[in-house]
Amino acid sequence: MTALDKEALARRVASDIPAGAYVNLGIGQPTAIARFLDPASGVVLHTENGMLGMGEVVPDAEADQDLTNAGKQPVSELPGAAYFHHADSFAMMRGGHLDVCVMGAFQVSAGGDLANWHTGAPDAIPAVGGAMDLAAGAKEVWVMMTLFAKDGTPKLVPACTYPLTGKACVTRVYTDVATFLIEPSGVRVVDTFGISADELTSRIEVPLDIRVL
Amino acid sequence: MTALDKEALARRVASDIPAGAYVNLGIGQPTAIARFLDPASGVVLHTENGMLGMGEVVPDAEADQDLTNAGKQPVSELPGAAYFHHADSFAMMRGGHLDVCVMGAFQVSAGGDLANWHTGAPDAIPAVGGAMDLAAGAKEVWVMMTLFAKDGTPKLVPACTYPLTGKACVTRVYTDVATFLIEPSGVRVVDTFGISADELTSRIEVPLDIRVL
Amino acid sequence: MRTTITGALEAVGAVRDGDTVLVGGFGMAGMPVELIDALIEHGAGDLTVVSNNAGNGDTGLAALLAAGRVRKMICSFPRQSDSWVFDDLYRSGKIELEVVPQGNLAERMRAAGAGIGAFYCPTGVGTPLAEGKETRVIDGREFVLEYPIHGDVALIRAHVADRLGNLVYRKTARNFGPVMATAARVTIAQVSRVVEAGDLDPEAVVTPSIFVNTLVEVPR
Amino acid sequence: MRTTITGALEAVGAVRDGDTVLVGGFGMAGMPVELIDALIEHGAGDLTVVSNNAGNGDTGLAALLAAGRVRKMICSFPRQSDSWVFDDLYRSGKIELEVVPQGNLAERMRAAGAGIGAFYCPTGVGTPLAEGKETRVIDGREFVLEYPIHGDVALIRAHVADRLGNLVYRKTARNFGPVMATAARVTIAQVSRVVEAGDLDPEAVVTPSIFVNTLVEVPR
Repeated sequence: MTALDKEALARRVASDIPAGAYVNLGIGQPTAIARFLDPASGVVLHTENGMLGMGEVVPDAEADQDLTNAGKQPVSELPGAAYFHHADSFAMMRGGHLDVCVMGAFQVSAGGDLANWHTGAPDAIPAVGGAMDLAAGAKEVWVMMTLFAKDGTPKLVPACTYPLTGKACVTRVYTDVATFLIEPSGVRVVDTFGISADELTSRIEVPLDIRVL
Repeated sequence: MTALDKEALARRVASDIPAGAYVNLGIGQPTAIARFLDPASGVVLHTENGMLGMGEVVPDAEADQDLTNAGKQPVSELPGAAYFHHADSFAMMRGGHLDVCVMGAFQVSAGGDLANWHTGAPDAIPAVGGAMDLAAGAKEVWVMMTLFAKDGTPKLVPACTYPLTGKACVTRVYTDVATFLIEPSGVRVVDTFGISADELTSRIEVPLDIRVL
Repeated sequence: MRTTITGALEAVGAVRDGDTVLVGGFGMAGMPVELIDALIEHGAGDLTVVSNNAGNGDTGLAALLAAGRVRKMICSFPRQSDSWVFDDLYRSGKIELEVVPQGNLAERMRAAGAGIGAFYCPTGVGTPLAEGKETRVIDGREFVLEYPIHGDVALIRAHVADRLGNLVYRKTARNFGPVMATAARVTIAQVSRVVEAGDLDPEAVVTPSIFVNTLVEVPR
Repeated sequence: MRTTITGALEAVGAVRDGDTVLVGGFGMAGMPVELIDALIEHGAGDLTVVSNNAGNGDTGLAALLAAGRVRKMICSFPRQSDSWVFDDLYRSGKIELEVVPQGNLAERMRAAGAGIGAFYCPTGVGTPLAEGKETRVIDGREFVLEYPIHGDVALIRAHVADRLGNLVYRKTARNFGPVMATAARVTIAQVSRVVEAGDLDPEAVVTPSIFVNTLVEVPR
């Protein structure tokens, strides 16, 4: 078994989304999860710019400027869709009605803190979008990321060093080399891909429960 | 000139409603004002149960159970109407978007305090409906009432003895015998009907500016 | 999660003794009469009911009150010409009453559905209904702090649903339905007709399916 | 008061130097480009602009920024692949920025339109965007106190209006339009078409005419 590529990771996350769930897929990589959802599962996609029943990203040739996802890509509309304005859309998120949201992350802490909006670099222009609202509002916040940054440092950490998006909100972390559940008792490893238990525990500073492996 | 009957009083109020105004007419007597609005004036009626563009009360034979005013009487829908839910309807009221509301009253104070929801009697079942929201939210709160209660006591008073609906909210008081403006400088009499200035000032404990009479 | 379509009695099985039940309708417009009838048959009691009125005549909410199932009413306008059932219970001390300005009733449920913890509200300042409540002056104006009203179950009536649970309403029967649907753990909507997904105009959906757990079709 | 129908330049005459202007759109979807062009021609400056983004490419909001008319941006997501106009102004210290979580942006304008004085909000707790703000624990959960954002003028784009000013939108171009329309003293809506009163379905009106002061027809 080798580490998951982007497509395989998206497929891995998709396989865990419960039938009938209302789901928000964050900008960037999580958008790809939509392609791997079984249409028969009845999963309904929410986009925070005001829609339930969003379909997939469509080619530019079919683009309707008035119909985009949160990443401003053109998308399609599925039967049973509904449009609503921004206050209603975020009320839906913040009121705890979404079953799952999946976001990328710079860092996730062992306690489920999420950092994904700002690197803290002094010259970076801050931009948060709906990330804090999703972190605060969805019933389950799942993260999808590579486990290690390009310089090899782990992104699952004892405590986030980047500015937070939300406190104690992440419940699952899907990475290219392992899947983690953030539980009250600690971080549990569900599966691994191309990494040994020893390597994983040696490279991650967070205590891991790897009993199931 | 004699005191105004109910119909004449409704006509008197109607004549002061500006063209194009968005207006809420309270339950009971104010409902009758609708009949005296010139359709060409473009006045739009709001009913707090969720509609703009409400028409007049219709006979029971034409009643649609799903289309009523705030007094639960069947009404008609005018071209250009819009329906909305209760939170949106009251947001509209409380956000200061209605130009005028007209309500009945038990008492109005010289400072514009309104009492129209509860007599304070210990065995009365309290019921407030939307009165407090209208009092707090409309740009102008007008009262329409008889000036004197059945026992002859005035209902325009130095200070309300009944429980308040809203503080310092009433700007005009239309009564069967006189019309009053509640202004920062005091209460001004605009016109009278079948009552002399002397009788008015002697029967009302509120200092009145009657210069125009 | 997926919206189910079922009978009224099965649907109201979600209500437990002691629950807070949000009941739609403004008078009879939008009143989910058949769901209330099923709730009476179901038998849950010790309920707190949130509704604009406290029952009209002898049917619907009035019948639930008459059956002795309601411990407390939270409403804006209990006293009506035909509210004799409630009036008798109240006068004989058999029911609690919390009177809430109509806009606060709607906004407090909206806050529950929107994840708002509390809000400063312009309505009721200086009146007996704000007595004992926290106030604050903001930009020179006085406000009262109001808290959300969460429901365990909402019983509402809409006009047409699609199979996913998207709802449209009819005229002023819309009233509290869309707000209550957001404020309850479980929302049960009685509708005149259920159509296929795609049969409703997505621009005209008032309550998106995410807020609806159960549909009960009652042709009218 | 009655909604007027006029040209874009006349409409934006309502904007004064120093005003807070709410500008609809999420990226280009729902962006009232022709109204912004008119605002540039009109010349008002020293503006605070509230919009989800801080301009894309060189048109619309980006052109207003490039013209030097904006003192401060209040938005949720300024940094984009094509936000070079804003990026340059920000890096050279020529524009102020208040970053607001997208849901707070929407809810703070909703509060302005709904007469709410302030509200306790779940978003941003424990993050740098809540630093220095009042917090409160309600039912065991921490909330941040957020205040309304009022606009002097709102510039929005809708799909079709009737002559009274009722608006319907198109797909996700709806986004901030309905909320901004409620939050400004004066709302100017650019629409593709104006129809007669009665031509829109009253059940499907999204922004009732009471919130719209001026219509500008821009066929597209």
